[in-house]
Amino acid sequence: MDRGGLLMWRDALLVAGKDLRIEFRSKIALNQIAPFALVVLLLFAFALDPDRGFLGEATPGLFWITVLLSTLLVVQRSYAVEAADSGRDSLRLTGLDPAGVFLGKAAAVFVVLALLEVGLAAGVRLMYDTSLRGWPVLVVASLAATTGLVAAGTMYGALAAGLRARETLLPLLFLPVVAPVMIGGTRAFAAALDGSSGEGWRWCGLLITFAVAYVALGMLLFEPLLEDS
Amino acid sequence: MDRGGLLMWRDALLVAGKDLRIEFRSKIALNQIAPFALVVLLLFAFALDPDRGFLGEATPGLFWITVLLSTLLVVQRSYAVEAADSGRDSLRLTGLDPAGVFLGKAAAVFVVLALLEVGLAAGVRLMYDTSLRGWPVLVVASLAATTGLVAAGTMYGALAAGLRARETLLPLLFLPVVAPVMIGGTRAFAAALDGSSGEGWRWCGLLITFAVAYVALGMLLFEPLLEDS
Amino acid sequence: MEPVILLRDAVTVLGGFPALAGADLDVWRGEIVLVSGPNGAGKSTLLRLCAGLASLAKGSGRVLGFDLVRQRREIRRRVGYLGHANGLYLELTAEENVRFWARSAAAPAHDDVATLDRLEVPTRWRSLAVAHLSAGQRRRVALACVVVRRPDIWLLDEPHTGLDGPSRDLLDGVLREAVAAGATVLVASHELDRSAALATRTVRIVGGVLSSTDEPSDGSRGTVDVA
Amino acid sequence: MEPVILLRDAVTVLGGFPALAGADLDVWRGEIVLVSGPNGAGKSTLLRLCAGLASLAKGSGRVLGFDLVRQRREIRRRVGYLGHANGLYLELTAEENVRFWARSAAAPAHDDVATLDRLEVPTRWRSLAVAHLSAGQRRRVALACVVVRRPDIWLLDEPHTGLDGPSRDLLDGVLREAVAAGATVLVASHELDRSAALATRTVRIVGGVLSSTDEPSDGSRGTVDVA
Amino acid sequence: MTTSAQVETPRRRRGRNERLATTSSRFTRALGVIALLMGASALLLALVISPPEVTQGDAVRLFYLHVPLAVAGGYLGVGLLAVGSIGYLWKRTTFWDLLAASAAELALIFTALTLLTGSLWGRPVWGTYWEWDPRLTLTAVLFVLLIGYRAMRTASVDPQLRARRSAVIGLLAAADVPLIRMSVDWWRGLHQTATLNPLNPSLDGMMLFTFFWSMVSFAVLFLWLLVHRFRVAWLEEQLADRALDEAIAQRRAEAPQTP
Ligand code: HEM
Ligand SMILES: Nc1ncnc2c1ncn2[C@@H]1O[C@H](COP(=O)(O)OP(=O)(O)OP(=O)(O)O)[C@@H](O)[C@H]1O
Ligand SMILES: Nc1ncnc2c1ncn2[C@@H]1O[C@H](COP(=O)(O)OP(=O)(O)OP(=O)(O)O)[C@@H](O)[C@H]1O
Ligand SMILES: [Mg+2]
Ligand SMILES: [Mg+2]
Repeated sequence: MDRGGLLMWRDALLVAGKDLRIEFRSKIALNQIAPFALVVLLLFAFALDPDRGFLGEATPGLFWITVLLSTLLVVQRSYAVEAADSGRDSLRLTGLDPAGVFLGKAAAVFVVLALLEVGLAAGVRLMYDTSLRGWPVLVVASLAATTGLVAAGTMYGALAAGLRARETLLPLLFLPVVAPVMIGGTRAFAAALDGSSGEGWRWCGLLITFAVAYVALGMLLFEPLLEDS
Repeated sequence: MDRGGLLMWRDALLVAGKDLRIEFRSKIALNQIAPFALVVLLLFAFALDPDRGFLGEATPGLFWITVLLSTLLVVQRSYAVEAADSGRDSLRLTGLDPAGVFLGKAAAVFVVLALLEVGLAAGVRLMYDTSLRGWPVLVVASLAATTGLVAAGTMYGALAAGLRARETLLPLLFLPVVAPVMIGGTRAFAAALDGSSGEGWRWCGLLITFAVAYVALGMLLFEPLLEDS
Repeated sequence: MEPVILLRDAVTVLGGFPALAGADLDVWRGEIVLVSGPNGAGKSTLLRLCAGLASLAKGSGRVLGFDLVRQRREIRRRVGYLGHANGLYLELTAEENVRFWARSAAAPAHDDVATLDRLEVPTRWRSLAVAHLSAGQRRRVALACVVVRRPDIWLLDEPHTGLDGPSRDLLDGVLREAVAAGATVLVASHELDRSAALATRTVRIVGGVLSSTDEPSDGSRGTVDVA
Repeated sequence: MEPVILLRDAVTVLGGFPALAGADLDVWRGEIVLVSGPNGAGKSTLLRLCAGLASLAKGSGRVLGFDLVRQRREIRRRVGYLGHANGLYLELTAEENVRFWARSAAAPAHDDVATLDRLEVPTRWRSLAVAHLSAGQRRRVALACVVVRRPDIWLLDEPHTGLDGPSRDLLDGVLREAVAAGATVLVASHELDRSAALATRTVRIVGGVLSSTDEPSDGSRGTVDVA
Repeated sequence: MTTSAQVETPRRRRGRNERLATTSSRFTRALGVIALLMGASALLLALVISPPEVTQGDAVRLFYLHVPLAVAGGYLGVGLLAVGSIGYLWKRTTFWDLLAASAAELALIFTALTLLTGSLWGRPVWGTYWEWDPRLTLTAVLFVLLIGYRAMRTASVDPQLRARRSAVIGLLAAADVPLIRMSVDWWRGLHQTATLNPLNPSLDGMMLFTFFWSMVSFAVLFLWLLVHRFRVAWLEEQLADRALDEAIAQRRAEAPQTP
């Protein structure tokens, strides 16, 4: 256990380091995914414009839809990097600890996504003119929701990886599963912005449950995924 | 001109045939992109609390956002197929007429997307309980908007293809450009559903202009895109 | 009388690096020229340049009488290029891949089957998606895609890679036939024994520099009618 | 005394096709075995099976004393595999790629640099993203990633592909060293001259069938301590 | 690998396959007869015999189809999907994989029918095909989850890879269902209106009996179909096995005979 546990963390660090280094080199998230997220926000503004009234009310929902779509892109990228030259044999061959690989990949995605959310929040704040009241709920809900999204995304990314249809399979698998995050995040934000943080904390509870469940499942179930031929 | 024109149509047919054959083999659009579109519709329901009544009003906008995101996937797939083995040299090497290649790829995407829209419209009709009044406007607007989306998507897909970051570059390039389609489609639908088809036709005019412009631009500008090294 | 490939001080820049740093080359019709040189010398870049796939940063070049800067589409249509990657559509079968290339070159009907027969591609593979073929089998299908176009110039980048013995012999036979029918071949390879036996001339490229404006060794000068 | 690789009637199915249709193989410690056979014979599949990357549909197999069905992770950790593709991270530099593999195998610090030195990788490439290297240069980096792990078994699928002459000699030298230090090598190749000179034994696989439970030709039997 | 063994193996296999060449056995034939009889009687009761409801009229008849379909598909089907997935990850045998696959497929069909009957029912009763009620929403998400499961099963032909990945997806999806349930309950539960309870809580005797009878009938029907779907899958597996044996023999023939 001790040796295994230590190895797991070492491997997680190794994988996260590699992924973040690649991201740092290619700056894909910074240069492309972040602007993409902003563009999606803009599009929503166009789509829902007629009545300025409900754009403001719909802001939490739009924020989380945008985060969700960005998560898809970040996860896709995280596995595209693995498959670039050989269809994902490398990670399997290294013989790294599966739970460690899961944690490492998830951690790298988390870092990127968290930064993205900060930028997005700033954008929302400006574009939709929302005030950020009830920030403790906002912060806790964001952290929990992001953890859940990232854990689920990393799992489903691995599930779709290596298959020829991965670009389309990933969204199909991922999106319905994170419906609770979508609902929870939206409601927690809405409650916080409305000033009813009691309800906000209840939703945070749901988000934390989801996050814990998916991180645990990921650590348990990543092994058969890496084992694939 | 005669020889060139004939060649162009022959090449367009050849390319469209190839792409549709690949789609028919892999059935990606049917099995995965269509359900993806349905999921996105579902997510919007979560994001925009259906109780507050603006889900119904926002239906045209949601329909077009969903179509837009599906277009992204279909276009991505269309170029993923080209790059699978060699990073897009093949199409350039064939020496096919660039305008023909453009038309062929666009036609294949159009077929897939049109089928998808029919399914999506049925879903919207059921889930958001919208009645489909003013259908001539709806049909014309859909055809024009789809043509525009497809033409723009094919252009920008080619621009992003072959670059290492294509998955993330494409949305960034594509989404801002099709904002007019987004607005036009949304407004035309809203007008048609409100029964004010006069305004609907005006928006159709915009959509047709966009479509014609992008098809023309695509035919003209595809040559430098293909020639890229 | 112009050589089919004519490069003068050609420079090609890839990602800021002069992969080709000054190449002078004359290739005459009917030659089989072996391009040799260490890894990273610029062989692949040279072939891609001649195929109209890489661009000319400095110097000048003409292929089949067309300018390498302004008339690349004309060139591409007339050359057959096989790179390190195969460029096949993985979802399509071997037959469908070859047919696509045949049609795009407006080759006569049934040329596709004839080519597959010529390359002795077994029937079982022909109707198999290329994604399900082994490395050497794919290479053979990729070769068939080049052959079926009957190009005027063949640009082959390590064509023997992954092929088994009999397929290598077959390839050499096909190339000799093509040359006899008036084509020209440029082969990059590290398997010098085999390629040197096939080639009529060898040029060596090192550090992106190539200097060979020789005439063919046998003194007979192939020519091209400038279009 | 068990061979390091032991296959009995091994069948591997890829996409419904028995790529390996019954392989019997004993490889003893210290051997360099050349796997030859025509395209599509199942060489790559055999190597992937031994690396724990492809799965065993029928028959049985043990590698380094570990079961090929239940203990694939243990096997993967101890073998070095080089496939047709290189499996490098294109955005990372040569050095970073090698370091990643070194760390994942918990190799001693500075082994990465030592390996790059051993393979005579020029300094210019080391800090260049692999995406910017030529085919042969990438192959050499991929080899370095295998070497740095000091695997017990080396599974090399046409390792000479794309390498220039000096690099090929270098590779052969590295393999001989590894074997002298107690490793075992399985090489699939179509370049029979070069590989046969290197190999201590040749096995032939045709139509997915391989039958070679010979002992090493020199009579000396390498062994493995079963874990 | 003597010649006699090569001749014998296929023959023995053929014998076994002939025995398996039908998906029924005496037990399932009996079960089938019972299931069909029960189903027919349930339909008869539901569509003809039971009385129309006071406020809904004949629309109530959909009730006897809709709820049993939902329960059989949602609870039975997804439950078995989870069981099969866990079983596979634990034992790694085809049995569990095929159980999960069959259950998921039937659950998909039953869920689709639930959606269909529900929507058809909603039109006369609520005046709309769709309402963002928690239960409806859950059903819709479940439907998509099951489509995702199927997409994975068709995305790869490698049986082991497919089994492993589908098991993970099945397990994740099943684990997600309670979370979705919770979230959509809270989502709308906070603003719950009383409009969604059109059925009179006091069902009359005949209606109550019809309801329970069709509940049981549909559960039996589901299990019967499951047994057959499973056996079809099993036979397909056998067929693939046999095809594989043939393919192996054929491929071996490719190789020149070593002396
Ligand atoms: C698309 C529309 C509908 C869907 C997807 C749907 C789905 C479901 C599901 C999944 C269940 C079983 C849930 C459970 O017991 O926890 C159920 C039960 C039920 N549904 Fe529906 N339904 C729909 C429309 C309707 C309509 C229109 C009515 C009546 C007006 C209705 C009345 C009922 C009743 C009475 C039950 C049983 C209640 C219970 O046992 O708690 N449903 N439905
Ligand atoms: N996914 C697949 N589906 C069906 N058949 C496959 C698949 N992958 C490989 N094959 C078949 O398996 C056989 C063995 O392939 P393998 O790659 O092992 O051959 P090989 O001996 O390495 O050949 P080469 O010398 O060409 O590399 C080939 O005939 C190939 O057609
Ligand atoms: N995108 C790029 N950015 C920077 N340098 C590059 C790029 N692509 C290639 N190079 C460099 O260009 C040089 C020539 O590459 P090229 O592929 O032509 O070599 P080659 O002779 O074909 O080698 P090999 O025998 O290994 O195939 C190499 O040194 C390589 O590092
Ligand atoms: Mg090269
Ligand atoms: Mg091979």
